Amino acid sequence: MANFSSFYFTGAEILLSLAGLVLLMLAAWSGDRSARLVTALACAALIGGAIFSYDLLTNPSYELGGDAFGGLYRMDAFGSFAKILVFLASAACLVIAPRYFEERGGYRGEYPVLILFNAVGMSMMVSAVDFITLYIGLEMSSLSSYVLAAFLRSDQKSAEAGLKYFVLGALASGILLYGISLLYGFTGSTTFIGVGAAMAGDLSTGQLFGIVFVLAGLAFKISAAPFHMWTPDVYEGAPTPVTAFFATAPKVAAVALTARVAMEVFGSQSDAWRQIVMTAALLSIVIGALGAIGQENLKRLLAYSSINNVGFILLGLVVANEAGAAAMLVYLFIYVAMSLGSFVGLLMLRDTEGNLYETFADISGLSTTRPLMAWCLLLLMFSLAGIPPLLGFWAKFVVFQATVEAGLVAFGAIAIAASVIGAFYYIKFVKVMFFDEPAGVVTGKGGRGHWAVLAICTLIVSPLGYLLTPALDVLAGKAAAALLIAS
Amino acid sequence: MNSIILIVFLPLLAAIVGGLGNRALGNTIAKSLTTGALFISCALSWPIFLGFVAGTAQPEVVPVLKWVQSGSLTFDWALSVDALTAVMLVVVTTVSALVHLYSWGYMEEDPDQPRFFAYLSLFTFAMLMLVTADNLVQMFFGWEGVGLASYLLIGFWFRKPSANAAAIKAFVVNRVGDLGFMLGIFGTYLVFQTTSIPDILAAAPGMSGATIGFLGYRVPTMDLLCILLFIGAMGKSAQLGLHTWLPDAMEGPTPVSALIHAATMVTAGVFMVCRLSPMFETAPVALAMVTFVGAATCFFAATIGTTQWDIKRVIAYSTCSQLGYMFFAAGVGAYGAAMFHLFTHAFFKALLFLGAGSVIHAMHHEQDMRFYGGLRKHIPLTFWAMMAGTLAITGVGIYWLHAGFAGFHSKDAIIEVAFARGTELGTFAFWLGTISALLTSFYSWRLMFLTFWGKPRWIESEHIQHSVHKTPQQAGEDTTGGYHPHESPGSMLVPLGGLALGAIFAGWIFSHAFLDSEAFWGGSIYYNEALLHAMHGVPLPVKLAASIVMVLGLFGAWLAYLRDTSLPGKFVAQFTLVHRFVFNKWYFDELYNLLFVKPAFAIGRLFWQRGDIGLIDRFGPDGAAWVVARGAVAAKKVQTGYLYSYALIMLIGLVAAITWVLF
Amino acid sequence: MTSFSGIGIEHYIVVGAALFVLGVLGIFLNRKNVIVILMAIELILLAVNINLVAFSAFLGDLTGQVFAMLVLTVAAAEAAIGLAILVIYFRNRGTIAVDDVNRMKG
Amino acid sequence: MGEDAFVIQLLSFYLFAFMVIASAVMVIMARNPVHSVLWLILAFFNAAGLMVLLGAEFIAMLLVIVYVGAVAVLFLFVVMMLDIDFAELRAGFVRNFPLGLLVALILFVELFVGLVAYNAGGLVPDSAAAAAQAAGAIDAGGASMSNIEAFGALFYERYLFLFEAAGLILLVAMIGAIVLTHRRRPDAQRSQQDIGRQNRRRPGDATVMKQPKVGEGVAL
Amino acid sequence: MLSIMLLIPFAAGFACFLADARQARWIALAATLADLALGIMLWAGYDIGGAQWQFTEQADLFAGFSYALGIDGIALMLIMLTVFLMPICILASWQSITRRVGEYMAAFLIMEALMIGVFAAQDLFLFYIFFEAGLIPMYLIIGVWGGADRIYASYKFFLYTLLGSVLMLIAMFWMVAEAGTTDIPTLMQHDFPAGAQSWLWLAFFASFAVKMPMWPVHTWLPDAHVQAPTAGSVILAGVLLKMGGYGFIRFSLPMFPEASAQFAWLIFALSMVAVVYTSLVALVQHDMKKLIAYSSVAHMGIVTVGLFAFNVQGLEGAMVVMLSHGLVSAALFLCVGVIYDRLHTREIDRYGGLSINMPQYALLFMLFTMASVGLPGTSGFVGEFLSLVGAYQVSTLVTLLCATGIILGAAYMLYLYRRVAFGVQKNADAAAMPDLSLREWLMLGPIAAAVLWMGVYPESFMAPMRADIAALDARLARAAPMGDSLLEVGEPRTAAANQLAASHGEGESH
Repeated sequence: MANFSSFYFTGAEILLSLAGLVLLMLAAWSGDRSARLVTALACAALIGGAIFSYDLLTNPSYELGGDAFGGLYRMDAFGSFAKILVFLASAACLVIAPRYFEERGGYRGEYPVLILFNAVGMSMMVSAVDFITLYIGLEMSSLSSYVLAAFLRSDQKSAEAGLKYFVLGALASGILLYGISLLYGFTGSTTFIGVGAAMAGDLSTGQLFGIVFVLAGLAFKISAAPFHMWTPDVYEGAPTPVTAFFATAPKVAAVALTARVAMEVFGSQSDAWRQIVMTAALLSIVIGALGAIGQENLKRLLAYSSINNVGFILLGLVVANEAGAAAMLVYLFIYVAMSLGSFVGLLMLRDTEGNLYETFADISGLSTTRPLMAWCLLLLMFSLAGIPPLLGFWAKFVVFQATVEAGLVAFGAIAIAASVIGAFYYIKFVKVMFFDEPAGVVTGKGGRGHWAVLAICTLIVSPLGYLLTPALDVLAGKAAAALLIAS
Repeated sequence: MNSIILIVFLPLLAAIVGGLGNRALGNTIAKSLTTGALFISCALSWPIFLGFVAGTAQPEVVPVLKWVQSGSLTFDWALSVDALTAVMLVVVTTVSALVHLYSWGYMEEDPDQPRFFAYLSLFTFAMLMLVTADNLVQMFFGWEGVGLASYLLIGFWFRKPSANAAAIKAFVVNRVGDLGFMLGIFGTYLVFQTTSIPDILAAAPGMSGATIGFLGYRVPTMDLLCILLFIGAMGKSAQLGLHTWLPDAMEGPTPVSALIHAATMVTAGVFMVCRLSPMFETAPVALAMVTFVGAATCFFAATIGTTQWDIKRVIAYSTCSQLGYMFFAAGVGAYGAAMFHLFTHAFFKALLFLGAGSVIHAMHHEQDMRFYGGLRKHIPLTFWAMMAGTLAITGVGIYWLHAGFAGFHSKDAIIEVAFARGTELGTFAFWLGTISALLTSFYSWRLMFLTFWGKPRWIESEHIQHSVHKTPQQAGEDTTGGYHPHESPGSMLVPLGGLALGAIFAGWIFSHAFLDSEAFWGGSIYYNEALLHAMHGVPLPVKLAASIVMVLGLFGAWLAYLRDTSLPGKFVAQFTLVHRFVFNKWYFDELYNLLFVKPAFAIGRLFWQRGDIGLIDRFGPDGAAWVVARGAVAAKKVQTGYLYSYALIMLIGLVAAITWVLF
Repeated sequence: MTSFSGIGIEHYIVVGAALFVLGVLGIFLNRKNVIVILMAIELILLAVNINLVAFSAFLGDLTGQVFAMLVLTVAAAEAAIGLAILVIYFRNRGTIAVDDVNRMKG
Repeated sequence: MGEDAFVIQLLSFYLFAFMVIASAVMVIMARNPVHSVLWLILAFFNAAGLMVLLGAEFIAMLLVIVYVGAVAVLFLFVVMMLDIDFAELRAGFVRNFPLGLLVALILFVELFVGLVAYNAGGLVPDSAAAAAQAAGAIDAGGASMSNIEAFGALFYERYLFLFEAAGLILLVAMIGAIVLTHRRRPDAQRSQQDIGRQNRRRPGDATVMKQPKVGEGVAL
Repeated sequence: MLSIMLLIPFAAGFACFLADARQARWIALAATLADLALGIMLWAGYDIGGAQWQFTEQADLFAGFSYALGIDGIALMLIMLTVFLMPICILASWQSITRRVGEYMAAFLIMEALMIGVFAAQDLFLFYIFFEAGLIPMYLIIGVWGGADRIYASYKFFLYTLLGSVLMLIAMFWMVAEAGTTDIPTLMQHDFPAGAQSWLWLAFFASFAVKMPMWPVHTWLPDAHVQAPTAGSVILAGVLLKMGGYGFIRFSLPMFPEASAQFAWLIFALSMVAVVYTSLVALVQHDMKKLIAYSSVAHMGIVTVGLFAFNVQGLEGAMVVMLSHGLVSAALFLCVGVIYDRLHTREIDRYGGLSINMPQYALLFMLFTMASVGLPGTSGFVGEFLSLVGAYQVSTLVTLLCATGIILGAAYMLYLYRRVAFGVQKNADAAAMPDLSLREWLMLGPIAAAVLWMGVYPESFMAPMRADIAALDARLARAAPMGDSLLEVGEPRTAAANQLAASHGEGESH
């Protein structure tokens, strides 16, 4: 029975792994011709995984979640929520990919397969309750990410992105791993519960170091300052669909993982790390904003924007209570929609030959040549800036509400004031599209898949998205509650 | 329908119809409409006034419309009529009606006649609202309304930069006074919790010993309120300090000067002080101030009047001076005398202005008296009208007969009452008043002699040169340059005649009612029985003083401007500094320019360039933007692209975190 | 815990720490070529492994060794991918000097 | 345990420790990457020695086999394959070398200070485990299994899930390496295998029945 | 009712997106007129003396807050102002906007919906959403259809106001956490701890002071006005600035009475500076719109002084000034727009003598100039007078300094009028400009009527607000500051000043 429940709880992962293996074979056997088919199937698998996770999330008989594989792995609402997001984001990134790669020397079936394995790794991350599981999941995700970053192998930028991502990622893994080894050594356990229990009293220096190293390693994955340095370069260099992927799914997984570790393992010692995370959050907000301001390249700009957003997400973590966690999840959801939308928007900035344009000069006057797209981007940008009535405001709203309710008023005030710096480049985006003379280079049309993803994302961030908030609130609340129960 | 409503609102109606209709209506219709309305008003006003004179009329208040109700502060539109109002009603409507008529001729050639008449009617409406006000705020409405009309009329010839400047100056300087008025109203409301004039006057005596805080000082309540209100009066009535707009206001058409800047609007201040006289009577300091300012203005304006060349300016300073008389009369408690002088002054000053207008009309818009001379024979009717006015203003009359021109009755009464007041300030006012009477006589006769006697000096005038197309050289011996001044048309002469009648008889007829009849006033002003007794009991030399100085002035003017015309030149050579000081109007304009106008612009520019742009923007939004931009550059710089830098920064972050938790 | 052989757990920790720091140093003090950086990463993982094994031994708990083995596995995979990326990078740019890896910056 | 064994253990620890650190220094200092790889190999050997001292023979063995046998050789292979002109590689250190060194030093000192005091706040293994360590038999369950047996038991039962996952990681690494480096040269397109085509190939595809008329020949 | 008023412009806005230029204009006009009609029905249906909150609606559509609408008299009047000005804005843009008409109209219509929403919102966060959302259409209006320096102006506008309001959001969170509700009427009755009030007040102040705008955070306004298209300036000056005042009266005062009293000196100081400073700056402007923009700052100074006088006159006066300024400054911007459309410059010196060729225009311009100056009989007077009466009861110094605004106001407005409408016709092209068209009459005429109506019979406008202001005043009573006038009634003198002296005089003379 225990085995059955273990398998049932990891159903999504098993499904995706099997799909990955089967599709790998299919891709190998039928060559690149089947790449689109593989993609569609992978997409289906991801959506299936999401549905499965949603079922677990809403199924009342699994209200309290359950452990699998002897405490290496836990199925709970928190994990399920994160998984749904991860799977959906991954699926979206599959939808937008084929056309891009086909126009650049061929699309290959390995791309969806890598995404699938990446998704498996990510779902292991969000469900991990043991540091070893965590590490394995993280590496599975990271390794495939490195490959994806360099996927456009004849492209110099892509290769450089892969290299940088790999080297720094490996360093970060090293730091994380070193931290885990210290935790193991100083607590005698690798399970979250074990480590958490051992740290309930006074902290030894070694444990403290362990916490710092682990958080530093995770900070890299979520690209929080000052471990964000890779982000702009990798986002710029990686193929745009991959960048969209990086900005969404792995970030969700890493944030969820960080939240779980911080709350479940270090929850009792929040005073020790809270200030560090606070600093990191503020730094992320400010550096993300400042970095973005100087950018001409839109991909880089969005990279900085994601750093900026991570700062806000971390606010939820700093709060370190149920409301904070729920706020963080809501933010994540909205963030994914906004990021996906904006990257898809970038993917659609193409001429008839399929060359992509990704600088400010290129989108100049877009509103006259491509009005619908410009308005979609406008909504996305104002949403990212957190201007009501767009849903991006709601994201900031819940996070800051949690911050203030937890009594961190001054911190919240500083952070929200810093957020205004960020608004600068979002409105610059709008300014260039709407106020400037048309550059007229964007002549190509977006594919149907692109339009679909863009439309969905825009709809979500539009004021209509507020109608989602009650449901989102319930689900995120459930997920956050699950996180807190465990710790 | 109550006649007062017609009296007040007919001019408004006429103004609206005439003004909006403007060219669509055509000159004649607009003119007839407004003039007709005024004559109806005038015709309706006289019965009211005569009713009060006869003692048959009762004060009444006609409510019109709710205006404002805010908490305990309430004031509504209402028309109140009592003796004081009745006096003003006839003054305003009569002079206005005559001026309307006069303008038919005077403005004959102007392209914008409907507009002009609409303004005149609008002015009359505002003035009537002022005098019928039942509460301070409505009075303020009228107050500002006449200011607006004055502004519009002074700037009527808006193509002339000097007219525009004068208009703005009039409005803005008046606003300084209005500031005082407004603060006065605020304070009054604060103290009495009402703005209704009867209520205030009834409650005023109870507040006479009260003190109140103002700008951090403790001051006597009533003195403060009265001084603030009086500042308003100073602005409107062009008293010393706030007088600078009045001479400039002569840029407007002459009928305007006659109506607004002689007969009616400028006397609003006097009217206000009289209207609030029970209140002023509780404020000795304020009264002293009224007396002092009045006397000083009286003297100051008269000195300037003696040196000016522009015929209208002479009369303008004369007006200023006469207003000074009225104020110090009020200041010493003789409100009846002040109102009486106001009443007579309206006639003879309007007459003088309209006469001057007639002269100007005849002289092809030349206003400089140096280029007049010998006009007596060319425009005899105008000459006689002016003569009546001059006799009235200089106060010609025979004491023993109690008969004389209008000024004789009113001005002499004021001089006497100032003496009778007996205080040091009263005596001071008496002396200044007497000296001013001397100067009044001098400048009035000077005006007459320069204009109507002597040889024609017309050809020196550019206006005349323009008209006859000759230069002085070409004209040679003929100093007329061949120019033939024509008498004005009937529409101008009839008003002159009407006003001349007033100038001659108004003093004699109404002297008793104004000065000695408490019943006439019926409590509408503070009536000081004892003072009037004292006035009649002043020594004979005092009573004769005014007449004596009048003769002296006449003699002086005759000496300097008819007998020996080189005398003024010699005088100027002898007393260059004094002359220059007086001729330049005591340098008030220059002083204000230096103190207020220039600094206002300079400070404005400073605030704008240095303050807004240089300081607030520079260190505010632009500064923040600069910091952010520098930050962005720095952020870019840190992002070197080198793996080792990135790793180093990660490591520094790690070490910093460890160091943080370690210590 | 110096009873055992006179060699305490501290000794191993220090060795691990030294290796870790050297590995990190190797990453950011190197401007010669990227391969050395990959090797430095291996050093870091080695440090971790020493730590894990040492702790495992001193705690009497095999988990650390299981972990160490998984780390080895992952390290191998990592090395493979790292070298693959390096290879395509070299194919694109013809160099692996660290100084040249800065096409993207700012 | 005898005095000699004690001394030997002591000496070998210091030997291995010194060697592993020295080799690590050389790895990052050597000018020639080939030398670096060799130094790395040496470091691994010595680390394996340390692990043996700790009683973890299996890991030590793995280290030698997997690392030295596979990974390090892979490195060597790539170094040689890339055909880099080592003389051209710039020597010297990066710009902020002193700062980096300083930070690294601080890190080391902090780690040293913080971690050496293991006893101060660290776990004290229970005495049974300590005794087991003293006996050199490390075992989670306490039974007298060898290191490798205990290891296997743990690995295939408790950590089975992770074992499988680790397999997936290797698969991912394989896919990645192939996807990235596997080139289909345009000129060699035809010689590439197409597994699917090969599998689908039927005799009918390969042989054509020709029935040539006499004297006309066949076009092949 | 209120929802329909919100919905109509929203729906029409979306329709405009799809329509071509001509259709868009008519759709926008129809929608705004429909809203105006609804507004009039609202006014007619408003029960003066009835419940404090009328036309309430509530729906729990959202997670953290609810969709709750409702108005009191204050909100009613501001909504009326909004719906009144909107058709005029559309008319003002009828010909001058030729580029991207559909989007332009859509922006305006959405703007209208948001503005109505601000005044009608009964939920704290709903209010914030409407309050902030206005930034987007306004940013576009300035940026897309604005003048040469529109980029700088739009950035400044956007970021300035955003920075101001985010701090308010933080304060709102705190309040909701403390009071446990987002319902504005409930919050208005909630007594926050005095210590916290200060911080909350300051946070709200940051937002409203920028929106108002108060010195020294006013510098965005001249830039935004100058660059915005005419209708944009109209809405900006007419309605958007009122949000600051509305915020003070709806939030700062009733929710934090103690803090309001505590910081009244700050408001007073800034207002005094604003009045004098910006009036002087207005005096030296060369750009018509900039001049009027600076005058707005000065007028808003009067509003704040009135609001923080803590008495009925001050509060009502401030409200009337806001309404009046909404009309007058809007009209003045329209007046600028009228001639800008003809000559395409706002340089004052390029005009002159317009009375000659545009007498109707000159007449209306004069009316609005006088209303701006606060001439009795126009709307400007009632408000300024009441505000200053209110202020006088608190501080004579403040009143004195603020009242200098009436002098300086006269100076700069008349100076402007003189340079534009009077003098000789310096430029042939300015002299050739035709007088007002029917469309322009339709824009300016109603405003002129409203200005006079409000000046002569303000009761129509003050009656709906009376009960609400009284309620607010009652709530403020506990914190109301002592005035500095402090009347002390002493022993009255027995006789009048001249009476005594006169008898002396008599004695001497006899």
